Amino acid sequence: MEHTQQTFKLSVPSSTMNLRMIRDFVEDSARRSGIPEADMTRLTLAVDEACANVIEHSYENDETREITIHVWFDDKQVSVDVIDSGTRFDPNLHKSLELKDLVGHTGGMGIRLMKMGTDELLVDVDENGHNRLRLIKHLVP
Amino acid sequence: MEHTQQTFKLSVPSSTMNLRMIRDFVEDSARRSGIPEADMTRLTLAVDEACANVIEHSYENDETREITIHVWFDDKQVSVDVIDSGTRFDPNLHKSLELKDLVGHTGGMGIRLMKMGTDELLVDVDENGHNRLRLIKHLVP
Amino acid sequence: MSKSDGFKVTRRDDDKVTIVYPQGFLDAHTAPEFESELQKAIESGRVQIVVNCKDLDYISSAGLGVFMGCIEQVRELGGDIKISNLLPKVYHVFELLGFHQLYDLIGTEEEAAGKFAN
Amino acid sequence: MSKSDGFKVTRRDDDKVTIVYPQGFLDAHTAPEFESELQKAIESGRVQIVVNCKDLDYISSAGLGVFMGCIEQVRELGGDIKISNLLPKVYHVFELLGFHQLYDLIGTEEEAAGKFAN
Ligand SMILES: Nc1ncnc2c1ncn2[C@@H]1O[C@H](COP(=O)(O)OP(=O)(O)O)[C@@H](O)[C@H]1O
Ligand SMILES: Nc1ncnc2c1ncn2[C@@H]1O[C@H](COP(=O)(O)OP(=O)(O)O)[C@@H](O)[C@H]1O
Repeated sequence: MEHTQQTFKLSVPSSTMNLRMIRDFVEDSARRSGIPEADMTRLTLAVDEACANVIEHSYENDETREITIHVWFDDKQVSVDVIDSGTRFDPNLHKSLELKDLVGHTGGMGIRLMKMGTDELLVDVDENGHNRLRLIKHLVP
Repeated sequence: MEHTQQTFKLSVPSSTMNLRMIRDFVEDSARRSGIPEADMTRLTLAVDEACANVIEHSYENDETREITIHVWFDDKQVSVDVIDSGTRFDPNLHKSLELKDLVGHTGGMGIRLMKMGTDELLVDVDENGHNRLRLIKHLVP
Repeated sequence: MSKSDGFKVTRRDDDKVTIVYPQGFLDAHTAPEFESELQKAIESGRVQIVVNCKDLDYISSAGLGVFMGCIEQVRELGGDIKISNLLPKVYHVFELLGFHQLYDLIGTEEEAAGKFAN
Repeated sequence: MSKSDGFKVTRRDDDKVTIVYPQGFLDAHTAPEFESELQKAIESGRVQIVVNCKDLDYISSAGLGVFMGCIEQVRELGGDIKISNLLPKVYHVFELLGFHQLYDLIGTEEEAAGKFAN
């Protein structure tokens, strides 16, 4: 297993059609870190939810916009950055409803899954002024 | 099928370990153009050969270097850019040997496959001063 | 199931029970297709529904939302949506969110269909 | 076959003929593994070789180079490498480069092995 830092980057048009490519990319690159399969599955789901929110809410389904994912890891953690230039949003400030209060609604579970699949969720602005959501999963030695 | 221009970008550490990810990426994005499956298979092989050459010859297997692939298309053609910052090289200036003269050698067929899988092979330098090899496949309407 | 899409849904109307088979990857892109198949069943009066997930490889919140969006309507019409044959990876997602508190998650299609017999 | 690797090679020594089975994706990353399996066979004196490609999903020039690199040695030792069961997509690559002029590309493993009987 490689323990030097490695970085993988993907940019795709902002369309739900590309979510599957994003998931494959995250899995293929995160797997190199030696992350346990179950953790990777949940991290990938968290990234899917983050990207779906960017596509639908930050970019309001404008497919001419671009969404960028960076996956990088060392021997301590796997980090996935989701970068967009749409509406700024901090999932940490959002309070998800309980499941029973979501009956009759088709949405409202994404941010909960993002939190469940990660150890840390950081929001900041990158060197180009773009929104950056960082999803972190620790590697247990 | 989408006929506005779409762009997909991937960057990975320069290692043959990542060739499979590169091929999957090229296939998943090029497929969106409506390119015939047989053309896509040959274009993907051409990109594999170009990337293997960058990894082995331009970067001499230094895995700390980065290789970048851009796939973009409109209704006329699919283009794949292979971008590196290693040794500059123009496959158009290389004369491949005949197969019978390669008996006993493990290499020497890559550039021939690059030419066979594409309609155009352009070499230039991108806006960051990096080597850019552009592999183009025309779409027949 | 086209390679770029990665999702397909089919449906079988048995005597009283309708079986829906989602296949592949159910995410924000493919959820509308799944939702419209369920809605078609409901609108034609088929409200005793088993969703057999034996070929469902992936689900995200958009797919789960399809279940949440129509369960109330189905139950008000005297029916139910029972979920069967979940693969372990997919079952895990249902469980994470507490779906087992709101839905019957059942081992096999036959067992799930049998629950409607009463 | 590990998910990150995508390649595996196995070998079976029959009476006179050795069958080699490459599986998955044979590219610049995995060619060394294939080459070392072939070399092991040759070094132990097994030079009547059939490479059964029924499970070979992909080949690039690095994989083709393995055949080119050892064919001379094998033939000088009185043996040959025959290639069988190529999937259409992979066959196409062999054909593009003219491999059918240098190698026997044969439908089935049995047919290929049979050619050594003479
Ligand atoms: N990237 C984003 N930009 C703007 N608003 C967002 C973003 N992500 C989430 N939201 C808001 O937070 C809400 C809850 O998000 P989530 O839990 O993922 O459920 P859903 O997206 O299914 O509604 C969304 O409905 C939306 O109003
Ligand atoms: N990107 C590159 N940078 C430097 N030299 C290269 C590059 N690509 C190819 N070459 C040179 O051209 C030769 C032929 O390349 P190719 O036909 O792909 O065969 P192979 O790489 O198997 O030797 C290589 O052996 C190498 O010397």
